[in-house]
Amino acid sequence: MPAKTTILLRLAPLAIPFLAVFCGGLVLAAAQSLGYFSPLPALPALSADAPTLSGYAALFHGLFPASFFFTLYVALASASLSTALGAFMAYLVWGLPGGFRAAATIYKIPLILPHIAVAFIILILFSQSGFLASVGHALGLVETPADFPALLYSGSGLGLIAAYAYKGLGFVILLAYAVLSRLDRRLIAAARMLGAGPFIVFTRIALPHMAQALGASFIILFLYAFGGFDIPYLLSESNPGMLSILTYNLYFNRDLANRPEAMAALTIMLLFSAVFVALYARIASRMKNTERKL
Amino acid sequence: MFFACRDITKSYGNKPVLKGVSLTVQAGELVSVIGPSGAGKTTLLNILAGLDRPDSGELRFAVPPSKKRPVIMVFQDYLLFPSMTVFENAAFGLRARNMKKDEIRRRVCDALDYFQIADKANAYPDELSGGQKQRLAIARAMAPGPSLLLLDEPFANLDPNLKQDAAAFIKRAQREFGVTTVAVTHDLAEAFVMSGRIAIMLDGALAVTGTPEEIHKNPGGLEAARFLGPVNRIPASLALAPGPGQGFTSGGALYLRPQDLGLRKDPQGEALVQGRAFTGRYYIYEVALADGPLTVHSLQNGIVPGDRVRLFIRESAPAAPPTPIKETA
Amino acid sequence: MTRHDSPSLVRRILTAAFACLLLAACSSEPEKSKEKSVDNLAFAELETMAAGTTVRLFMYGGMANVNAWIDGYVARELRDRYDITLVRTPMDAPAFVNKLLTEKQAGKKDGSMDLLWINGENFKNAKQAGLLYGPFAARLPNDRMYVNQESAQYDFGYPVNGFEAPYGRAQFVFEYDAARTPSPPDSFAALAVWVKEHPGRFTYPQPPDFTGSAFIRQAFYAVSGGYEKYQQGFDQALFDQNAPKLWAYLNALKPYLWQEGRSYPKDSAALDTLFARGEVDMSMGYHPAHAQAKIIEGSYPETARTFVMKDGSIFNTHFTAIPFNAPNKAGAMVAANFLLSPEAQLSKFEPENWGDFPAIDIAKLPEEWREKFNAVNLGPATLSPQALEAVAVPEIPSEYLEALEKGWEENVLR
Amino acid sequence: MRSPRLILAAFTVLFVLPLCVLAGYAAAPGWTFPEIIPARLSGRAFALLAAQGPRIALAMGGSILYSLAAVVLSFLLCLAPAKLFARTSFRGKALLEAALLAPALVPSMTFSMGAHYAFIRLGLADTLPGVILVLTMFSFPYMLRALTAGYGAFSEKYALCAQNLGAGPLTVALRVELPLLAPAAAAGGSVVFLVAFSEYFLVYLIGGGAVPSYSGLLFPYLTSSDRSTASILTLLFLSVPILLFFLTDALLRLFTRGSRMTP
Repeated sequence: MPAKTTILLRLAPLAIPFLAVFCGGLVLAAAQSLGYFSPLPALPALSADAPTLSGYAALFHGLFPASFFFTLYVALASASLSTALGAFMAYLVWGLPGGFRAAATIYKIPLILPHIAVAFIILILFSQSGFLASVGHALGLVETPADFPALLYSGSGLGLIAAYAYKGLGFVILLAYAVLSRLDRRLIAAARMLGAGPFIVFTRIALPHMAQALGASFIILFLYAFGGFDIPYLLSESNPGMLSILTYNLYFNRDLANRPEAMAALTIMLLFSAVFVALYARIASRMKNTERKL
Repeated sequence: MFFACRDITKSYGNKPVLKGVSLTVQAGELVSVIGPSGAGKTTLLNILAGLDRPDSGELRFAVPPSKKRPVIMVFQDYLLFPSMTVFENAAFGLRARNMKKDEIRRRVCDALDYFQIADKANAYPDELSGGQKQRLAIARAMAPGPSLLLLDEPFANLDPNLKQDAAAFIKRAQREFGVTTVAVTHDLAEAFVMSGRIAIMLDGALAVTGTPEEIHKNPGGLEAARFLGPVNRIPASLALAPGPGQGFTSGGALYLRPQDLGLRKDPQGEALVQGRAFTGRYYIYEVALADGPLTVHSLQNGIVPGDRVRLFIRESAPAAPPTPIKETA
Repeated sequence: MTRHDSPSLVRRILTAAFACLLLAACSSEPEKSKEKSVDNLAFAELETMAAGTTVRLFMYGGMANVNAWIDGYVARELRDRYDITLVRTPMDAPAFVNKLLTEKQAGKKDGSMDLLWINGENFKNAKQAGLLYGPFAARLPNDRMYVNQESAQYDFGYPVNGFEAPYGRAQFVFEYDAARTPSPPDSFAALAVWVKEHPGRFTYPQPPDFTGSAFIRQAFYAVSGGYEKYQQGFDQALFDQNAPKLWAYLNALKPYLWQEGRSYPKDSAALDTLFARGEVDMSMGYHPAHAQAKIIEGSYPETARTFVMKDGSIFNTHFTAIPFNAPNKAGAMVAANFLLSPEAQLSKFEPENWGDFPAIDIAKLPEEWREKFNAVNLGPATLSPQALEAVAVPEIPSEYLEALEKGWEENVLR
Repeated sequence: MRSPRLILAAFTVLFVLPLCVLAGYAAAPGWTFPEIIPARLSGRAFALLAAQGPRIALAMGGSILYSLAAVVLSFLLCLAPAKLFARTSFRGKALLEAALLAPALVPSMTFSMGAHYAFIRLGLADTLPGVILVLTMFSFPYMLRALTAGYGAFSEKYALCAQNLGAGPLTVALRVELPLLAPAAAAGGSVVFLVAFSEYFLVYLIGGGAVPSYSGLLFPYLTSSDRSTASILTLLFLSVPILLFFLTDALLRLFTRGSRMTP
């Protein structure tokens, strides 16, 4: 084992900015949630030298609790959808003959689209007067925009879920395919010879092989959806809305007395996410280096 | 003397790896250190290369290594730089010495010629065969003119049918360039072909040192003998006909090479053959004796399970053990 | 490293973390402002000083035609006339006010914004927190010559005091498609009836969006008997007495709104999109010529028109202001002055450019300019200045505005 | 369902069709329900694109600049720690690795809004270095991960071997380890670039509009009712990562000079 000083010295280039900017940012956010560093020292409630929990208290009387559970639901639903579909599609890609497999790399398109563009695409496809409604009209299913099911802004979060799921799909396929490409194809042949059908082959051989990678990507996608800002900015429901928008409005669109409340929301989001980061680290540490992207 | 090491010890954590190794090598010699994996061979090599330091003991060179007269090691997996061509790989050590371009070109071309990879000069390492890779690795190590060349398991990454050729090639090249060389390997046959002298290393210490012939005749101990090939251990309870060749005894037991132990069909024989397998070179018989089972390695054929046999010592057997045998496990 | 060393490693890291933190949060004297004082310079001197500088204009960025006008006409003219480079940065007004506040709190004397497009509660917040430079409006020649000082005295009931210079005038209008809705409602009472007859075809942007907030203010006037009583500053008792009428009105509409009132468009652009695409039958905006601009842009049908409520249609003036820490105050004043010039105001008035109403008093202009303004064809979708004038009512003081926005969230959204 | 053609068709609908719809909007601002194919084409968005050319180019240039800088900075910061993680084990390593993943996983709003205050005090807010720093802090875990994997993919003996052949530390680093690390660095760099290039919120917050950024230019259009301009700018956005992908591939080929090492 190298000496302690050697370790610290080698870590320093990364550790110093990490501590100063990242950890520093977190601590400053937490400090502001307790009323320190307030931008408006004139406000008596906030100028106190002693920490105040009023920001947290205000959160629990406001829109926060409903928002929290709604955000949780959107993040869980979209990550599950991406992971399930992505695993299946990666398996399909893996089974394709060479030339087709090369063509199937179009699955990387959502990967390079920024979140906000994905939100925009969902908007133009799924709104009640969108492209799919027009397709429905051509098929004689939809007469007026109102006949098209209200997927966006209906309070159901479906638009958000669709956008996050679509954005995550490419990611899951990429990771799952990387793992699958290490799966010995003869295992499938062996299973087929032993009488397994396609469903059994997928669920008993391919899925267990991908399980860790899928678990890891699920957590990554869940956390992105939980804390992301861009997609909700375009697609968020009004009430309950996504946490990031709630926070953004508290921070930017309200007066400064709300700053501790905004920071309290951010701090709670952080603490909640940290649990999942730990979980991710546990899963990922058991994976091969080459099979992780993060 | 080219270099001498005395009583070198080395531990990693609480695990002693070298337990007092002494070895003297003369200039221009090719010495192979052979032994099973985990015996400490590579550690010894790393210490000779200056990549590792001994915990205690002394390593002395007649002329201390310098950048001009370096110690260069050829690693087991060659470690050819994948992003450089064959030529650039071979030139690496020369460039590191800021040699003139023309001089580098001349010396590298000569080396590639000698090592029969001149036609691959512009190829990349992953385009070479196993044998070519090894020759390039040696050429690269030879180019800066090392005073001492170290070969770490030179045959480990070669096809079995290439190993003998490689051994002969290394021997010829070493003679030609006259560079003092120490190799560590667990490939016995190749080490015997290649080396002027052999040292057997067991469990962190050198068991015996000598020319291939000396070692073969007199492995210096049971474990070294076992490392060189199968040995039959005949318990003292089984009295074999003593003859001119007696095998060597230790604590009453008798030790014989397969070629020195015969089996003869005899209905009154003390052993009942229960199983037989052929290894390609000798037979392995499972026999039952009065006081238990015994595995016998022998060149004798024509015996089948169910036969009752008598064991005997062939005349080729050595007269007496060369050194007292320490019997362990 | 041995086992018992590790706590000390952790301790070291923590110590380092807090050292860095303290360094970042507490240290660093605010940098000295490099700028020379511009407070006592004559305008001609300001022009000299501004030559060769860059002016950074921060403004709402969601209207492509406005962006194009600023980046095209205004930037070109400022460069040709004053050798000023104009850089437009899209940012919502609450965001840049917030940014300024944080900068002020952190003691940053050298800012990154020179000129802001601002009004209403954003102006009030900025002014109260001492974020604005001024007074400067009276130093602009065009302000002195062409602006009707009386009409630019208040911004949402808050005294301007020269801390912002007028820039354009806007009035609240509703937009509809004459082909789809032959006779739109003409009052808030009629609107309630219409909405119930056409479920799902009406909505308004979610306050605190600027437009959505303006809509509920108008409704507040309408359901509580006019604007006059609110103009004397905030009165909590009056608010408590009348606000429930507004909540009742809006909650009665709610089940018949788009998405049954579960969601609201997040801003006027989102509402415009719904209207343009036929998902709702009405849009609204704080720009009388907006519908015409959208027709020209190709987003709205040719048959799009605007209407106003006879209960009153609020108007306001929008302004430009200069941050306290603007690095180029001279350039900012020159630009603000140019925006008030008859040329710029006329260009802005043209519906194909923007269609924003002039902030200057046409009557104060020379004859030839008056004719030019009168000759502007506002297009069929825009109501005549006279029709707008007839129903114009002033904005509410911004304390009411904040109370209404907060109340809406608690009483209508939930 | 097992037919490759059918699978590929499904993929095309899922992944390419949305881009076609974007192209449709780009060419037809008035495209609306119930037309499946736009009825009237218009070059308006293209004209706007041409008129805004310099502005778009500036924003694009700014984005590319700070994204590339984030790639370089994250590479430099992660080099030594990645080697440490790949080559040695020490107590607390697992915890440290997990902590260093966090910036990419926890909501970036938390640390950035907190750090905003410190950035203003340090004079980093509204500056290019500030944006580069905050983007690097957000995206370095991808680089760290890639480089750790990269160091793990080749034996540390390469350096030993080169040193044994007489090379100095600089030669070892530049001529031996760097080419071996190049594929991993390129892989990590691509992700960092993509993350930085796509990021809107952090650039908006820390750049404060003073740092030209393509996402900052695009965002208001995406939220406006002008779908035509938004579509065309989105398509333009996509071209950068795609070009980057080919460029990286070519550079990598050149850099590792034909060696068939792949990440």
